[in-house]
Amino acid sequence: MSGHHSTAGMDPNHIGHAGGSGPPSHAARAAGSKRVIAGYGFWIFLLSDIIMFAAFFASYAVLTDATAKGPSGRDLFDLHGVAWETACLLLSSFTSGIATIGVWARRKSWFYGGMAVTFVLGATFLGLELREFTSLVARDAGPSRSAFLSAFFTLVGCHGLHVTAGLLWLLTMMAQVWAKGFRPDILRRVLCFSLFWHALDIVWVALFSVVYLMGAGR
Amino acid sequence: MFGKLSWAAVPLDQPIPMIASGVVALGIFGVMALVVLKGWLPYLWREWITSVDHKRIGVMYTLLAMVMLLRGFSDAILMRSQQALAFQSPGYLPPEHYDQIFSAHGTLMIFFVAMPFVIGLMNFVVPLQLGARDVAFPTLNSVSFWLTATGALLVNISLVVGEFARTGWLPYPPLSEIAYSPGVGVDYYLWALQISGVGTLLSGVNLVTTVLKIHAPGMTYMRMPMFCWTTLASNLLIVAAFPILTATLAMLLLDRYLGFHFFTNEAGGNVMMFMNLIWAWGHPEVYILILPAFGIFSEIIPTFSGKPLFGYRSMVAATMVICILAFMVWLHHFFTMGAGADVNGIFAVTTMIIAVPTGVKVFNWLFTMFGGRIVYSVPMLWSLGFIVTFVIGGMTGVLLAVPPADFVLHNSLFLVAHFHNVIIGGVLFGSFAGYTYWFPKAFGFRLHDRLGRAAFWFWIVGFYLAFMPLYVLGLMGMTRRMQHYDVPEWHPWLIAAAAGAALILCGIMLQVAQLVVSIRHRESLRDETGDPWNGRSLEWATSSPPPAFNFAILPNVEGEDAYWGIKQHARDQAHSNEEPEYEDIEMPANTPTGVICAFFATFMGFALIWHIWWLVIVGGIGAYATFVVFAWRNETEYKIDADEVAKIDRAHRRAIRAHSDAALASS
Amino acid sequence: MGVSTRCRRWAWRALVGASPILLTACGGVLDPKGPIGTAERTILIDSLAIMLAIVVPTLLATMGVAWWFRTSNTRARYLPTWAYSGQLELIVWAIPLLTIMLLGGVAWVASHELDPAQKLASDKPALEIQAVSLDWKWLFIYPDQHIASVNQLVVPAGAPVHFALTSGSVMNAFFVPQLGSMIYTMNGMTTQLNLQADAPGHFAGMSSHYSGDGFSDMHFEMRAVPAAEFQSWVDATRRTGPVLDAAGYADLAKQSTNVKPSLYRDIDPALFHKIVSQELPPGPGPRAEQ
Amino acid sequence: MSEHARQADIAPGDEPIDDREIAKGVRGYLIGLGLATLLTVVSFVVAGTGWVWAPSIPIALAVLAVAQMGVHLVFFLHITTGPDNVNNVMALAFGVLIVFLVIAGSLWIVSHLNQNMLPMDQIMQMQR
Ligand code: HEA
Ligand code: HEA
Ligand code: CUA
Ligand SMILES: [Cu+2]
Repeated sequence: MSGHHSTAGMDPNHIGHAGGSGPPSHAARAAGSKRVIAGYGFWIFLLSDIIMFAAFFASYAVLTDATAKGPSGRDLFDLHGVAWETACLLLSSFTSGIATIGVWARRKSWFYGGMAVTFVLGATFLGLELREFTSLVARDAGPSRSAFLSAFFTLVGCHGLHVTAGLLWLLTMMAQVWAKGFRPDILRRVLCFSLFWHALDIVWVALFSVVYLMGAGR
Repeated sequence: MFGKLSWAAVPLDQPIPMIASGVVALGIFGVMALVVLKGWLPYLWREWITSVDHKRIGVMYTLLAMVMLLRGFSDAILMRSQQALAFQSPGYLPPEHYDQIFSAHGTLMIFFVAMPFVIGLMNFVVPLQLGARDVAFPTLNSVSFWLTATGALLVNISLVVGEFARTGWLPYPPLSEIAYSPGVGVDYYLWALQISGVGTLLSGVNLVTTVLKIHAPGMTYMRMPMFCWTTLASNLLIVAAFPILTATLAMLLLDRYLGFHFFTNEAGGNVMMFMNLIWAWGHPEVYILILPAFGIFSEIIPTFSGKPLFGYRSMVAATMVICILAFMVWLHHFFTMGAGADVNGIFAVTTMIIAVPTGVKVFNWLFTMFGGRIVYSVPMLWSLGFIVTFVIGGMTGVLLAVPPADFVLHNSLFLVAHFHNVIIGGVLFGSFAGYTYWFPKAFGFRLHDRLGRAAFWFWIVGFYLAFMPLYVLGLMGMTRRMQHYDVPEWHPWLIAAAAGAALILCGIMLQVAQLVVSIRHRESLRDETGDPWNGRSLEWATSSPPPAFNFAILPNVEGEDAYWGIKQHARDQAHSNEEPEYEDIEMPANTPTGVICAFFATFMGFALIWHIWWLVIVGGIGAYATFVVFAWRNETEYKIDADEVAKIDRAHRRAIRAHSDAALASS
Repeated sequence: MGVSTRCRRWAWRALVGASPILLTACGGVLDPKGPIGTAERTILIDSLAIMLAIVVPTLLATMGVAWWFRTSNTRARYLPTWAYSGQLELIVWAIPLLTIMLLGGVAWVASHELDPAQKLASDKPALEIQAVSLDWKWLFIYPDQHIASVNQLVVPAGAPVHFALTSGSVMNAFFVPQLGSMIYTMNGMTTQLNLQADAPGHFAGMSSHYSGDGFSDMHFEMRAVPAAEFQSWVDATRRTGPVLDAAGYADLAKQSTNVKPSLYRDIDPALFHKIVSQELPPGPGPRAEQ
Repeated sequence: MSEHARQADIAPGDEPIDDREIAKGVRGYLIGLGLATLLTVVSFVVAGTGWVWAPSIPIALAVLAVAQMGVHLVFFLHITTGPDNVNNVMALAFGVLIVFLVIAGSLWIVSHLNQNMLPMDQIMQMQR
């Protein structure tokens, strides 16, 4: 039975051994380590999160002019506050990097220090954002004033909620490292946390550019 | 204390929902009583509810889908009989019920039947086909499942407490805004979908990671079975599309709960943005459903034709092309909004282009059968029924993609016929095919053959009788969602459609009977070898049902159709029986995290719907606490000793040897 | 439209032969009574014919192959490893691609030709109608005649009609199957539609977008009448019925079902503008009744 | 699974083990911080002063934002074009494509709709 024979070792499309899109060997494609798997999974989750922001961005972009005769971005945005918020978040991205280095080097002091400063900076950012929101509401420019303001509060507030969640996570991670040390599963979570935190900073770049800087300029 | 909730929310004065929910409640209570009295609870808790095994979770997903299918079908029967009766008369369902019924039917069928069915099958099969021990994140998998179940539970609670949405399966504002839908119906819809949406998203992340990162040695991307590819594509779509749904529904929630103005008539709200965003999710959603079905057929047709899948590379390419194109066509759901000729024209063309990769798939299945030795098993019958039915449904889809044709067919029963044609002929037939095909793998015995055949024939005849008349009605100008009508020409066609639904009912009853009879006769239907169909991919290389760790030794893959290759090799060399060296295997430990999470999510969802704020806070804290407790565990894995592995594997090898000896002796 | 007339004739014959019921059943989109509807029916059937030309052979081939290669047929050749062929692969991609290029061309041209906002060519002036969907009835305003009607629409046959449409509450769609093209109505926005009835007749019209509990009764009768008769209908209307002003509109905007047709002798000329600009607020929804 | 673990793939956000030197790591983050700060400052200057031709400001801001996101990806998230990063980059590309399709598509569609649905009086004005 020649049929049997040819199926055995060969593959009929003559592609099996070429290995498709490039990775040079079976080895490269073999099961990755748990760290790679966890990091990759979280990466995919982050992409989905960014797409959620994209939907809010799209609504904001469509609704910027729907001010219902109320105030527009130009009337409302205070770029000084935004500059401070940006500074906080950018620095916190750096300090969370330092915490990551602390993990590689197994230096708890670097880790705790980096995380603590990150927390303070993140909390300051949140405080500034809350101050902005309350002052807007006080000036009768709350989210139910117009579609534009609904979109603004939702987009910026969604980022703020993410930062809040990040802070909660940060504290939990510090507590875990304190209680359990640098255990592999905990290190995986720290990796995911730092991905999360950096991603929030990237979203903020889009936010301050599109919402505040472009909005204030109109 | 209880927000908007009071006794008035229970519709005691309305017999139909009360009786229906009474029956359901009695059923649930009966099952629970049985479980407790028989002392099965500890077993269920240990082996199923807290299980993180992808096979168990897959089975629970499909079970959820089937139960919800019954509920969705009872809605369908109600609609069909109402429309058969409501000619120049109000029928027996007043509008406020009828409107809830089609909304609930669409919602349940898409989110709690079709989605869990395909996700369940992917969960069960894909790790086995990849030669893996489990999915990438087993605990997350359990959380995903239980959150989906929470959503389904909330939709069904709405039957008894309060009401369901009356706004269709996609709640278009401003009708769904608080001004026009002040009741809790839309809130039930929104929270049920938000909660189950999180589950779906997480399971998308999980399966994408699994397919891309976890394989047996040698299982390169271009050696993965087609089903793994379509799983990848479908889950990439989940990951990319569901966040859009979450965002859109969140905006509607903000409008309803906090007086925002995204989609209201007032203060600059823009309803068109809702349509735009919901379809930017909604169109990819239909390919999320159909792609796994395509994958299932790509497994079944080669198996029962006795040859490899034709044009594997084209199939992979077509799958990925569909995956990308899915995001470029969404406007075809609102051609009639008036965006203008250029916009309509572009989206018409992108929509039609999808017919090309789909056509490639159809032709490749055809060539797979060409030159085969086709065994007319039940899964193969479903597959053939699928090809014929789906091609017709796809064709009417392309017709709807021609804007001037859509200008007269949009929102008509022609459209309703189109999508039942592709969803039932595609997704549902695919799920049934996969269910019959992999059932022996999951439970160790086959499904009864004759009853399966009978069910298939009732289904397919019933389907054509129930839905072909809708094409005609659509051309006659009948719109969808009509509670009554007074056009005499429509009446006979609607009666025919009701008769079709009755035939489908027979098909369903035969399927239920098939399940019962098969369980009764499981000894005679036993699958000894783990390979009842002479399969080609790795799931057939292990025993049925597979051990918790799937494979004693991860198989070494040396080509496409991995198990086929292994079998041929073994036959050529006659040496399948050398025993490998067994090693200890670490498997993730069971955990109740998922079900506890869902417990809090249920209360939180319910509390949000009824504005019981303290309960919302309790639920939120509970969910967070669950995660922290989970994260604090020290023992996350348990070890299976090499001896134990060897014992299980030797039994399987003995069974295969006995079987091949018997085959030799008889030939 | 790029399709040979032979093809069209073939499709016609097939359709006429296969289902006479479809065509004799009046009132549907296959029985159009105006230029738009006729063009749309033609496009519908042309597109269907193009697709059937490939779909029917596909279906026959599927069934044929499946039957011929059954296990019990010993005459069928078994090719257990045949899984790739470059030529076939090419054909498999090319056939649907070419079909879609043809069909896509049809769709592109047709969506420009039949854009609902496009004015109809005619030597007669277009009648202007402002349509407002309400919960759950249709209000038609004749701005040049200064009259209005509810749930009935009278137009002169043979002359184009230009509709400006909006909604006084939730979304709906205006649709007269025998005349063609439906279009959405939305609050705060105006959509455009151009239709024409070629000969006098009665046509069923409806909302074709679900809008709530009273939706099933939200249909209206459209009558196309000879020009002279139209004029006398307008004159008669001017002499009877109430006047539609802001207060009357507020009343009308409340939810009601199964509304009988009625007429208004005179209107506030800015009424439509006030509805679109939301100077007159959108309908109150169910709350108003409690 | 772990028997087959290979380091050929790398988790997003990670750096290869052999690159993990404290000084090198800190240097990387410092460069990132410097570049990002520079770009941020330029953005604020562009928006807040009259130095740039006004109509081009949004484009300039968009370009600067993209550049800064790139800086973050490279220096903070360690996304590279190396073979160990193929999967990470592919996933990112897919995400960016979808983000682009959703935002650009929505803007294009809704702007056309809005254009076609101006209130009646504005259309009249345009026709006259
Ligand atoms: C997955 C999607 C799905 C499925 C499977 C179905 C199945 C059916 N639908 Fe569906 N339908 C929708 C999705 C679906 N529908 C949607 C989205 C809408 C739009 C809602 C809206 O307007 O907003 C709709 C609307 C809709 C209408 C409303 C039309 C209108 O607007 O006027 C009607 C009318 O009769 C109808 C009928 C039916 C019927 C008779 C079936 C039958 O084919 C039912 C088939 C029965 C089953 C699928 C269950 C049977 C199987 C089992 C129980 C298995 C049992 C066990 C084992 C396998 C062991 N549907
Ligand atoms: C699984 C679900 C599923 C699938 C697979 C599809 C597949 C397709 N659908 Fe469908 N669709 C729905 C589910 C689905 N749809 C639902 C639920 C709705 C309504 C929602 C609502 O309003 O409630 C809908 C509505 C819908 C509309 C909107 C109509 C309207 O609202 O007015 C349109 C318009 O373009 C459309 C088009 C298509 C096309 C072109 C395909 C294509 O993918 C089909 C491609 C397949 C083929 C063409 C057949 C095989 C090909 C060949 C044999 C090759 C040769 C053929 C040619 C060259 C033509 N669909
Ligand atoms: Cu919808 Cu304008
Ligand atoms: Cu679609």
